[in-house]
Amino acid sequence: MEEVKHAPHPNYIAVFIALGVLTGLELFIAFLPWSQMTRVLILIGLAVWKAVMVALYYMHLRFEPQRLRWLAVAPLPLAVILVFIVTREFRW
Amino acid sequence: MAHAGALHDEDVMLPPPGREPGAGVYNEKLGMWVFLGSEIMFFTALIGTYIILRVAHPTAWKAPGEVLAVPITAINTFLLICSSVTMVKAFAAVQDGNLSGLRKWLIATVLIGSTFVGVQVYEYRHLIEKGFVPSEGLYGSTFYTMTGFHGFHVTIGVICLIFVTWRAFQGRYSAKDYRGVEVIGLYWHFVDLVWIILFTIVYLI
Amino acid sequence: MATTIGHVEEVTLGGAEVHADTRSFVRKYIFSTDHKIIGIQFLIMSLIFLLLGGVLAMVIRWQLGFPKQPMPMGGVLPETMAPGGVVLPEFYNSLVTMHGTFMVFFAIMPLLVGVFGNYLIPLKIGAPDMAFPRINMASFWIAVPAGFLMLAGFFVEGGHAAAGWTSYAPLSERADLSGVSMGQILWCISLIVLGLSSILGSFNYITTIINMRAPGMWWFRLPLSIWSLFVTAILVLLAMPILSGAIIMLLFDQTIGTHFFGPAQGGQPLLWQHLFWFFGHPEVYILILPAMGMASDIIANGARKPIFGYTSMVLAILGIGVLGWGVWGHHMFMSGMNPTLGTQFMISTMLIAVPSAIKVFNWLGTMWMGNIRFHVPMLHAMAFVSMFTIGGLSGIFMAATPVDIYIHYTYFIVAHLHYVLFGGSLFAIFAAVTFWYPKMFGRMMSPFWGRVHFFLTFIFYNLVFFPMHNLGLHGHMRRIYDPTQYDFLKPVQPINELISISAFLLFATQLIFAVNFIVSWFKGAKAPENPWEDNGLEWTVPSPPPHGNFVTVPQVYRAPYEYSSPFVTEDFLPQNRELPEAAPSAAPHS
Amino acid sequence: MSWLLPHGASTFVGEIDWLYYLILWITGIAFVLVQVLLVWFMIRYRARPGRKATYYHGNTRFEIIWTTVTAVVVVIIGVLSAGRWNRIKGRDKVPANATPLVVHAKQFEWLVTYPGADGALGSADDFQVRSQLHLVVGQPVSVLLTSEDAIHSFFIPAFRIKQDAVPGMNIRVWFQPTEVGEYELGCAELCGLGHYRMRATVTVHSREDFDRWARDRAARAAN
Repeated sequence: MEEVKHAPHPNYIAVFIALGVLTGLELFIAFLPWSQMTRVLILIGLAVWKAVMVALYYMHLRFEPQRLRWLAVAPLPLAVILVFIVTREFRW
Repeated sequence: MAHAGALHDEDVMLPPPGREPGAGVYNEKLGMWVFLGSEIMFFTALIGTYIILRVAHPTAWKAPGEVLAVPITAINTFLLICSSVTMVKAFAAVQDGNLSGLRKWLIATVLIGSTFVGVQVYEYRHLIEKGFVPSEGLYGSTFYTMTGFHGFHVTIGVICLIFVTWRAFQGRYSAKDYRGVEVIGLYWHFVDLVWIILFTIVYLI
Repeated sequence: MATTIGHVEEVTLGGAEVHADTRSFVRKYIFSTDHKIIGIQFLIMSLIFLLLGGVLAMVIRWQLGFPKQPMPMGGVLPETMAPGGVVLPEFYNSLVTMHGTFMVFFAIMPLLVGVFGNYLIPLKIGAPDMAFPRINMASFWIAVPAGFLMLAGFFVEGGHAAAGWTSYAPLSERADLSGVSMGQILWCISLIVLGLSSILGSFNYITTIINMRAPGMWWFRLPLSIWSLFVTAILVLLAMPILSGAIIMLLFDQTIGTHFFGPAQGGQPLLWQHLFWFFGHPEVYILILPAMGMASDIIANGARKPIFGYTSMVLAILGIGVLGWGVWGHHMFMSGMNPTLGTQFMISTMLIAVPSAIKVFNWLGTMWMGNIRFHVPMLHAMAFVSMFTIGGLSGIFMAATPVDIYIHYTYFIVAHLHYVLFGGSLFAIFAAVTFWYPKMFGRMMSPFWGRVHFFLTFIFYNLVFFPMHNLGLHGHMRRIYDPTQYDFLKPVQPINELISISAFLLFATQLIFAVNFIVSWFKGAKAPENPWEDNGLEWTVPSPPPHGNFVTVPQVYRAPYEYSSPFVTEDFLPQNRELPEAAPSAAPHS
Repeated sequence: MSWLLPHGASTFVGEIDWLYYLILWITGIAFVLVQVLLVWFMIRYRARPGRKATYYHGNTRFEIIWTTVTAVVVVIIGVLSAGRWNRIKGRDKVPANATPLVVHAKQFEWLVTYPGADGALGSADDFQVRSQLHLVVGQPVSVLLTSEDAIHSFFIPAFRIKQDAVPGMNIRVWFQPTEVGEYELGCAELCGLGHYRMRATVTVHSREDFDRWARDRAARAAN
């Protein structure tokens, strides 16, 4: 067994900087005089982007076996189903 | 955390030896990911409720910054991102066998994480003094429930991190066995990830 | 009994010696991390709750059969529940609520998932224990305080929760509507704690099954009991937190004045129902899937024949596990839900009938051309098939939304759910308990009293629940304290009396089981290693198995249901028995 | 003990009862099929010494057949249900000439608001009656269901109609009685300790009888 048996570390600091910059961008966009819908869509898009970066690099999902990646995202469709269907209860 | 009947010279960072191929990772990591699936559903209940109620009653919410203090929370968000990078640095350090680096980065993570909780408590007190309480309509109900349970998760995370740090000082982790560090790291980053979503949808929308 | 050959014999002989057990009594039997002990602990706890739930049901049946008459032995109840032995309406609502809560959360669910999940998974996949034995122990010792919290509700001011086991808001969140405050809060806290226990248990099961299968135990060689427990654990893992989240919000509504489900400031009563049933429908499958899986094991064993259509059985389990997430709205057809959503939920509900039907036909196919042994577990398993069929078919009436308009909230539903939960799950539990009892306790249960218990249960069970369909068709609402209030229900009151008397007899019959269970523990005949001549890995180790289960990791050579194989003289062929080169070791399974 | 539905008296009876009997036939056949096979196999294939079961793992063609047949049958039931469901509960299906009523559920009674002589709600001649529903035979009614406190469920077994009354929601339900007579309205959803006695009488009148009753009531309300 060798001492270092893992892949070289990804550039964690670069991810950190990207997260910081995106957060700043979000703060900026939130107070722009655009329509509510535009802001909401952009902000959620940015949040998801940040979340995906955390999952891929900090939780190193990118370097895990395919099976584990599937397992990690498996609950997400359920969340979507619940929210999507119940929302239609009140807006239709 | 050795399994009963496990061999002594096994590589603990690999799946249990002599078994059918499973997820391809060791048990504790697989277990944490499965557990995080459960956590996703828990936050789905809370965040989903928020989305559904907000779609049903859009007028019950105030514009960003009107009630909630965005600047202080923005700083807090930045703190949590910092704690994630220190956590991942601790993980990288132990992978490289750099044990003093591990201890240093873990302590940093504990400190930043505790600060996050402290700032949140301060924010709550401030809001309650202003009269924004959990019984303040749908806005207060969803705000306190979501951020409160996130804060609860951060607190649990800090307690676990203190435990891991203590074990790091005992020399329980090495480049050959850093399961505890990796697993608590996964939990910590997940909590960070949830905050990324919460910060956007609670404070900025 | 047929002789066991070489390989098996060696493994079991070594067993007891290698794992000489030096643990203290407390570590061995109380705070044990051994999955087998934890399984037995869950068994005892949930059987006690099953009995308690049964007692509550008897009080309910007394009131329905003989409204407002003093109940025999009712004098022991305090004035706040039943003055002079006459049940009060507020106590009746608590009874209905707690019967449901105890049976669903503290009896059937732990019996299936806690007991057999724990006991069978490591043994059947050839693992020494769970992946996380200490978390497994925590799972049990978190469930115990949850049980005590739930019991405590009976002794607090205002009585126990009385909003139904579904706790529909706003009745459940406002003490001025239900008359209950502390009981309802305890109900919430108890279920949050229990949810944590279930989640800890299930992620342990999932990890164990994924990562710790013995060599050769491919996915498509897993016994169906393990497949169903695997899918069940996934459902628990993902559904339970939804319930916890919803109950936390309900608790906040009750205690700190939030507004999630109360309409006063924009909360949505229907949101509670959506969240509850988004958990609740997977929960329905949590309560039946393990029963199906274990019944499959036992039916193949009883029929001495490979299970018919193993692959389609697995696909049906997976299909239920996936489709089960998209049908929750059928509990809410009358709730004021968007009617278009109602149509969609109706179609998805119809479709989920298909995998269940596949399973019934496959069980019949398994018995076809078999050589059926009528041991007590097999009797219960066949009753399971028969009763589950009725429960499944009566579900179609409710799935058809127009018919549901009439029978929703009536005794037709009560009949349906008891045919699934009692006729389905509980018969399968009786089958499983009698089947694995020798492995758990090292002794056989009395087959004579087992048969007596089975036949009486089968008769009285049907006398209790079958007429409930007819009550429902007459329009009899559920959860009403006194049916004679309604003129249109007066003609069917004799049916209520018949049901009540049968229910008392059904309850009395269960005492036979209880006595058989306890007496056999101490006095039963010593169980051999493999009393039912089964193929599972658990039957290749001594009864009860030693700590650590297997001396050497078993090598699996074939699918789990190779009964009556032409390659051996006996009519069974354990999964880990190595055959000479000439015989094909991997028998086909499709 | 009967598998027939009790006598009904609204236009929904035909639709719902027909579907019920269809499903009763289908499930009845399936029920008999399964139970007979089960008992037959138990007798025919009981264990006998010296005999071995057939080593047989299944048959894909059988699997396909019974999966398809079941799926087709349930989808047909689903399609038959969908049309009826929409005709009964569809929100745009309330007849235009229906008499409007408000039924306000509260623990533990039904408050019925009648439109009075002008046939429109919200006017001065509206009047309220507690726990009595009076209807005209052959005249569709459109009930606006509201609730004061808990969730209640408006259930008239003879009319085959049921609908929850949810606080904070206004839910419309319609039906058309077809026979003069006395019926009962019950609460079908647990709503508190008086749930079991949350009952109202339903009286279906001829047009003349109803008008007489309504005049009488309106006069009493005015005093």
